[in-house]
Parts: sequence; C-alpha cells; structure tokens
Amino acid sequence: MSAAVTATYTADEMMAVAASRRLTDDNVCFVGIGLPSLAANLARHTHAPGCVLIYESGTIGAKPVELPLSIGDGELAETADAVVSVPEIFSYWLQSGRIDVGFLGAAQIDRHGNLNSTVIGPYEAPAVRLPGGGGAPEIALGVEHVFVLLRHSPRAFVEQLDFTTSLGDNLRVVITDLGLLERRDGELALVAVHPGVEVGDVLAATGWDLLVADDLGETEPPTDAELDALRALRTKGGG
Amino acid sequence: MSAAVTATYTADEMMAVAASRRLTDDNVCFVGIGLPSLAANLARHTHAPGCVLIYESGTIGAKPVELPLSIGDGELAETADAVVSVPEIFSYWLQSGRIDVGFLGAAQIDRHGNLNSTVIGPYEAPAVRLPGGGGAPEIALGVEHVFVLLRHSPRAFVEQLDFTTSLGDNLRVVITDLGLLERRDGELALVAVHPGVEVGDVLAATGWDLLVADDLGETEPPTDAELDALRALRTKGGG
Amino acid sequence: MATIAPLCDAVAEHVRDGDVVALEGFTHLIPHAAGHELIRQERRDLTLVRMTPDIVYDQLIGMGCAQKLVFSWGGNPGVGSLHRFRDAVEHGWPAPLELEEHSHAGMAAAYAAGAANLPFGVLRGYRGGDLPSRTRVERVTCPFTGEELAAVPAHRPDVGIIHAQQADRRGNVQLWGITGVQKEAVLASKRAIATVEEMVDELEPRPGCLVLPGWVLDAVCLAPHGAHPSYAHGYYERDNGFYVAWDEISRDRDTFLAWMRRHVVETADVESYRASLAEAVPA
Amino acid sequence: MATIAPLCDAVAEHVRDGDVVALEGFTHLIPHAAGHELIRQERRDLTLVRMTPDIVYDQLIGMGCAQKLVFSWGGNPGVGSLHRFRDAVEHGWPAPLELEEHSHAGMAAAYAAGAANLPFGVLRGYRGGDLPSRTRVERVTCPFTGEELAAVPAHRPDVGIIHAQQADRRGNVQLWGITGVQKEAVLASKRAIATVEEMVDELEPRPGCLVLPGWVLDAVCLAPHGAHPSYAHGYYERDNGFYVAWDEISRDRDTFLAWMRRHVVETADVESYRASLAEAVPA
Repeated sequence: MSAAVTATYTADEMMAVAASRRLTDDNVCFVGIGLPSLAANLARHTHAPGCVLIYESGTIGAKPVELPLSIGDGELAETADAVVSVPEIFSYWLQSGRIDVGFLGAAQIDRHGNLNSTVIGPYEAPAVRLPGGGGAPEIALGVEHVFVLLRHSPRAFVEQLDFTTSLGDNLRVVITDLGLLERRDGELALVAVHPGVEVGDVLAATGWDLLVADDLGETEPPTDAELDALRALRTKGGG
Repeated sequence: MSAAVTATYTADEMMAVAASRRLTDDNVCFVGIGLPSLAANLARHTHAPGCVLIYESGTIGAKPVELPLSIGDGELAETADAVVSVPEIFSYWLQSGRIDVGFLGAAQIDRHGNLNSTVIGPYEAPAVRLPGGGGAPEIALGVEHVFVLLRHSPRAFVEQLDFTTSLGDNLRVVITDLGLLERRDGELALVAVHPGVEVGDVLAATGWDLLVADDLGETEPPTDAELDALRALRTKGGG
Repeated sequence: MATIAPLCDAVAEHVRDGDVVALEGFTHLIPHAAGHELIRQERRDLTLVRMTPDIVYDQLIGMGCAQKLVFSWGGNPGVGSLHRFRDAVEHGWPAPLELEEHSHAGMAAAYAAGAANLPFGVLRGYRGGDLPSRTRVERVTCPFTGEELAAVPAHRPDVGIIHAQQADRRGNVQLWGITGVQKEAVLASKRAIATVEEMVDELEPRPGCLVLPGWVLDAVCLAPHGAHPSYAHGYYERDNGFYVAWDEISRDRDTFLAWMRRHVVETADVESYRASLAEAVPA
Repeated sequence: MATIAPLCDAVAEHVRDGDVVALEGFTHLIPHAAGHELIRQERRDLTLVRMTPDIVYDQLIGMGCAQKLVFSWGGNPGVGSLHRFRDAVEHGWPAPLELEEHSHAGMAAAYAAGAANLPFGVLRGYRGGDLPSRTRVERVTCPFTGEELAAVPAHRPDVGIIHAQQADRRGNVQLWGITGVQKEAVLASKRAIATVEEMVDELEPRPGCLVLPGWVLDAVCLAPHGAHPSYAHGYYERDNGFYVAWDEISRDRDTFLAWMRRHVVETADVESYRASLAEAVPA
C-alpha cells in the first residue's frame, strides 16, 4: 500500500526526508524523539546546518552525532549550547514564543488538525490509555508552525477524536507515509502524494472525506545525499 | 556617649559581637553588606561554624575568608555551596521560608520596629532620597527572626516614620551601639545596655519615651577571642 | 539537615502510607533504587507525582503501591506503552488508579510554584481541548492587562525523591547533565531524600552542575547504580535493552509479578538487584 | 541572530530616545561601557530599569538621559548615596526623575514574568507599609486556596543590555560567577545587546556558567574592561577605590560634569576612557 513497497527507501525514510525539507537554516525547532528527531537532525546534516534543536529535557542547541534514543540522552546535554531546567524550557523558551517550529505526533487527528494522544474510548473507561499530552498542548499553541508526523490509517485519521489533547490552530503540514496534508479553508487537504502513492490509497487510509487540492503535487523522492545522511544517522542508533 | 569612648573596643565592634551572639550553628541567615556581614562571619568563625550565610546576590553557603565589600563580590561566589540567580534567591529560597534569620538596617525605626529606608521627608518631595527597600520588605516578613542593626540617635529612633518601608512584625532584636532592644507587649523596650552605657544615654538617643525592661541587663563585653576573630576578619578588608 | 543513612532506613523514616510522593528524573537520574525500596517496604495508597512516569512508576503501580497518579506523560520512552499503568487504568488491576493529568508545562509550573511557596502557578496553557475539563486548572485574570491565563495548583509533595551523582559528607548533593525538574521537586516537598552514586570528601564544581545544600534534604543515601535502567551522566549509560525488555516483562500480570518478586521483592538493595539481573541474563 | 558589531554601532541601531532600557548586573559584570555609549550618543527620555542602579545609572541620570527610573535599591554599594540620583529626585536636576519603585523580590518577579512572556508576576510581598501605595502592584487571589498575593506587571524593556566574559564567533555569550538577573533581563527584552571581555573560538563550559545563545541576542560587542569599575570574574577585580572616589566626583554638579566630559563624552570607547583615567591618576 505505501511507497515503501516499491521504492528503494522506506516509507519512514520518505517521511523523515519530507519533514526535514520543511526546516530552514534559521528555524528554532522543538523536537521530540523518534521521527521528529531523525528529521530535524537530517536537516541539520543537509540543507539547514544552522537549525537550532531544542529538546524538552532542557537541551538548547543540541547537536547529537548519534541519534538520541530518549528525550534526555547524555549526548544531547554534551552537545548542547546550554542545558536548562525543564520548568525553564517551558516558560522562558517555549511560552516566550522563541521557538518557531514544533514537531508533534499523535494517535488520532481530525480534519481540523486537532490531535489526540490521551485515550482511545471514553476518558473514564478507556479502551486504550495512551501516554498523554506531555509537552504537546502548549507546543501546539506556543510555536508558529506545527508539523505533524503521523502514519496514514483510518484508525489515526478519524472523523471524530475520542479526546482532544492538542489544538490544530497552528498546524502547517501533516507528513504521513503516503503524502502531505495542509490546511485549505481551515480543513486539511491532501496537497502531495509520495512517489508511487495513488490518491485512492490516501483516501482509503483517511477516516473522513479527505479534500484533495486542485494543485495536488508529488513529493520529490529522497535524493541520494538525503538517504546517505539519513542512513548515516540511523546506523548510529535510534530514529 | 557610646561605649567606644572608654572601652578597648569600638562601639561598632560591640554591635558586631552582640549581633554575632544571636546566631546559632543551625541558622540559615540572609546577610547584607557591612555590619551584618561582619557579624554573621564572626559567628561562623567563633561559636556558629555551621551557620549558613545567604547573600541576595545568589550565593548560598558563602564562606568568605576576606570580608566582602559588596553584596556581589567574587569571593562570595567562589566560596559558596551554590550560586543561583537573583530571582531564584527571592522565590525558591527566601519566599519559601527556608531562611530563618535576616539582618536589616534602616535610616529610621519606630517603637513598633517598623523601618524606613526610602525617604526622609515626603515621598514626592523628599529632603533626603534614601536608596530604598531593596530586599528588606520581603526579608522583614519572610524570615522568622529579624535582627536590626542600627546606631542609636534621635534621628534614627523616631516617634513617626517618614515612610514605612518594612514592617516590624518579625523583629526580634535591635542591636545598637548603646544596647539591645526587644519587643515587650508589642513595643520595643531596652533590655540591655552595653558596658559603660547609662540608661539615660539610651533614652536621650531615642526619639520616643523608650520603655526599659524590669529585667534590664548589661551586655557581656567582647571576649578576647571574639575581638581577635573580629579584627582578623576586618584587617582582611571591609566590614 | 540531611542525615547520611541507608536507603531502607530513609524510606522507613520519611515515607508513609498515603503520602504524596514525587520521584523525579527526566529520563536521566531516575531514582529506581528508591522506588524499589518503596515496593519492598510495601507502601500503600501513595499519590505518585511525576512529569514522565516510566518503568519505576509502572512497577510501583503494578505492585499496588499507588492509589493516584499525577502526571503529564506516562509511557516507555522510545518503546511504547506502560502495561501496568494501562492495566490499572483500563482494568483496575491490581487496583483502580485515580488520575490527575496535566501537560508538561502545567506540571513544571506546579512544581515551580511549590518550590517558591506559592499556592498556584500561572502559565499560557490549557486553552481549549478536553484536558482542562479533566484536571485541576482554573483561569486567572491579569490585573494589569485583563488577559486570561491558566492557573495550576502548586505541587507540595510530602516527600520528594531524587537520584544524584555525588554527595559530600555534609550531605550536600550534586547532579549534572540533564537536571530536569529535580531542584523544584526537592524544594517543593515537605521532606526530601536523595540517593547518590558516590560519596566524596569535596564536591568539585562542574559545568551545568546543580548543588542542593544538605540543609534542604532530610536523608542522603548511597546507592551506586541506583538509577538503573536509567543512566547517571559520567557514571553509566542508559540500559536501552532493559527498556525494550520491560515491554515483554510487564505485558503479562504473572510474568510481571514473578519478575518483581525475583528482582525486587526478594532482593535487599541495588547490589542484589543487579546480581539477580546478571544471573537472569548470563553473559 | 546576533551580529558581532562595534558597541557604538549596536547602540546607534538598537537604542532609541524614549526607550525602556535595562542595563543589568548585580554588582558583578555591570555594563558600564554600554552606559557610557548611551551618554556619548546623547540618548534622551529613557526609562531606565534596574534592581540596583549604581554608578553607571548615576552617570546616565546626571547627564540627562533618563526621564524615569524603575528600581528597587539605588545607592553606591558600601559607600553611600548616589548624588546625581538624589539631586534629580530632590531638586529635579538636570531634570525631574519619575520613579517606579519596587522591592528586589518584586523586580525579580517582574523580570521573570517578562522572560516567561507572562503579563504579571506573583509573589508574597508588598504586604503593608507605604510602598504598595507608591508603585504598580495589585492583589491576585489564588483560585484554589483563596489566598491573596501580590502581582507586579512584567518587565518588558525595549532593550536589555548586559556585560559578559566571553562570546564565540556565532554570538553565543557566556558569563559566570554571580549572574544575577541577566538571563531574565535579556529574555524579557524586545532587543538585547551583550558586551564581552573577550571573543573566543569555542566557549569552554565552566561551573556556574550561564550561556545565552546568539539567536536571543541582537548584537554582541567586544568591550574589554567594559564593566569597570565593576568587575569581571576571572578577568579583573572590582575597583573599590573608584566607588569611594565617585562619592566626591559626583557630589558637586560642576565637578561631575567636568569629569563626565573628560572621561566619557570626550573619549571614544573603553580604551580611551581607561587611558583618560590613567592620566588623571598618575601612578
């Protein structure tokens, strides 16, 4: 179903590359572990060496050589310009509006870009208790540009969230394993598909009638340079 | 008039010694520059080696060998257990109630132990503009025991303050160059005179009808050990 | 003033059934040894506070020590779910778990307010969404601008517990690397315990170090490797394999209980805990 | 992103007449060189913010740069009065000086609120006495406990100016020793300038160091001895003799003006300022 089947790169790699391309050299980026960390560090190692990475553990300007496995790896502290307390990261740095990009993931997203990372089912008696919001609710409203990384499936892209953890107001793009979604007239629309992905694949993997942009494009496949940098990072662990 | 005239020690030395005697080994003490710093360090070098000194510049557990000339001397940072920011000193350390003793000075004091360090004359058109409250207003209410160090004179011990900068609620003792004042039924009363000082000297130097405690005592003169420690500190500068 | 004491004595003296207890650590320096001692001493009805409850809280919950969890993110970092936490919330096993759920920013503000002896913390947060209706948050209005902001009640745990790299003989404690919210957790708490990797004669100041004077702590306990499977910057690495393994160990109730019995309940301290792990996984 | 620039250019570009300017430093690292540049460029109608205005603020006030002072303690530490400050308040010379007076705790809370992008700071303070009726303070009620606390409006200066020991080529700035309220002053301000003792290729992390990334600063300026007569930990000592001498220099208006002309107005930078002092006091 996803591009990974046919291509010489995986769907996760396509996601990471597509996400990294959204970062510019002067971004200050609030990064979570996993794909966001992979994407942000890929950007640092390719077109955006000046991009500042901030992890909620308090590391400002971290430049990990090896990808961190956890938000608080020692590597992050050792390579950071500054390490501050967790209360300070959320008050002086995030709340102050000094961070312009934030990556978020979620278990569910709706057509307005609102996110659920709290529960599946009713809050009082959930079918699945998820980890919870963590930094997401304030990141979602505290940065100018929210990038969401989320694999496409009808269980994730739902008509109705079971719980609204974070608001989609500042969401700029949703990067999935199938394509890219952006807001059109306040509602998420498919604006690009990854190479080898049919629009039908995306519609089938979305739990609501997904708008498709008139100017639908196709994502540039990862370049060799991007894949080399990406795989060099991954072999160093994590991602 | 003051003890300094006849004794082999100065009135300031008597004040510093009398103040140092009020500190115990388990006190955590908020210290200002000048006599309070001299008194607190004297205590550390004599009967209260464990007394913790905190300066508002952010130095916690400072152990200056040389007396600091300013609240922020490098010596304080170098000898401190920890150096924190000024906002943290006032929030996490003073406001939290973790400091039990605070020394204050002032330009004026009234019979209730309220202090003025703001203006002489009306606020809008003062005859003398004083430096202002600094840390005093919150120290006065934030520590359990306020010790005031103030030289006796009718200009300082007044019937009516020109401005109330800090409240006397937690004032435990006023140490002057003539004697000691403590609260009796809510009003300051003379409880001890320094050696060679007559009660009449104190009354003449006080701008209100000063109560004299029935159990009026006389301050023990400085011991040789106290004077030696004190002068060793002073020769190292400041105080 | 801190007494240098064995961990078992410190827990026995300072942590009581029904206490509100915060074992803090932001992926680094997580006080696992202290958590294990709470389990060995069978503390009950604890309200557990932590921004990022992970394996040690999963263990405390699964062993029935907790009646309430105050938190903002409860997962196995980089791995997935906390199965014991989920089982308690989803199925009430071994007991129902009451939740007071915040965002990280809210938890951080609540700790900072507690450390500053303020009854509430103010932040720009809890705007919209369903979380505000599920947690303790109110609105306050700025008396100067009229702006509305969120207020969270200060955290004032009965006991704050952290793990640090070093302590000196006077009980002054030093940690460095990622120091998270540990200062606030200690200063916000009525009583505080620190476990440390090492006792030294003199603390040598280091870049980024955080020093907590002995007089703000009640007990300092030597517990080398007391953060395992978390890490201690400058001492040992994070045991990432254990975090992955925990997913299997904790998935099934009986497997979990057997593991806890063998490696925690029936061990006396960090040393025997680690010895039991070494036996279990022969090199 | 910080540009590395000459101090005169940075002041010309970032500080305008009528601005609210905070030159911070708690006895250590006081940005005297930057203050002198404000005087040379004849900035007017400034609102000067600082917890502990001392000599450099006395100079700015006496030279007519300030129309308002927001402060908590204005004196010559260890010496006595600031005569120019007093003359302005007591006699309106060279111009009347409006005062917004706080306590240290209030100023610190106002800076911290500004740095956190909150409109107000909360503290236990301003209880009783005459200060509350003379400053900007309101009461807020805790929505959880009903307790009343003080609220101060956040400081949001147009320009924050600090002096630090070192900067690297990317404009990252590092200070150590007593770091006071400098981080808050920079982060609370719309624009920020740092003067430094030294430019280095790589900042070497040190115990107790505070690093401000270049991207939170607008300009970084090399100004060796730029804190004189204050000190720079690790570089030079506090010039206590100058603080004592200032009492005499500043007592009389004409003596003050003559001194300022010779040593500040007619000098170009820190180097020539120091040279002029050396001439004045031949060894």
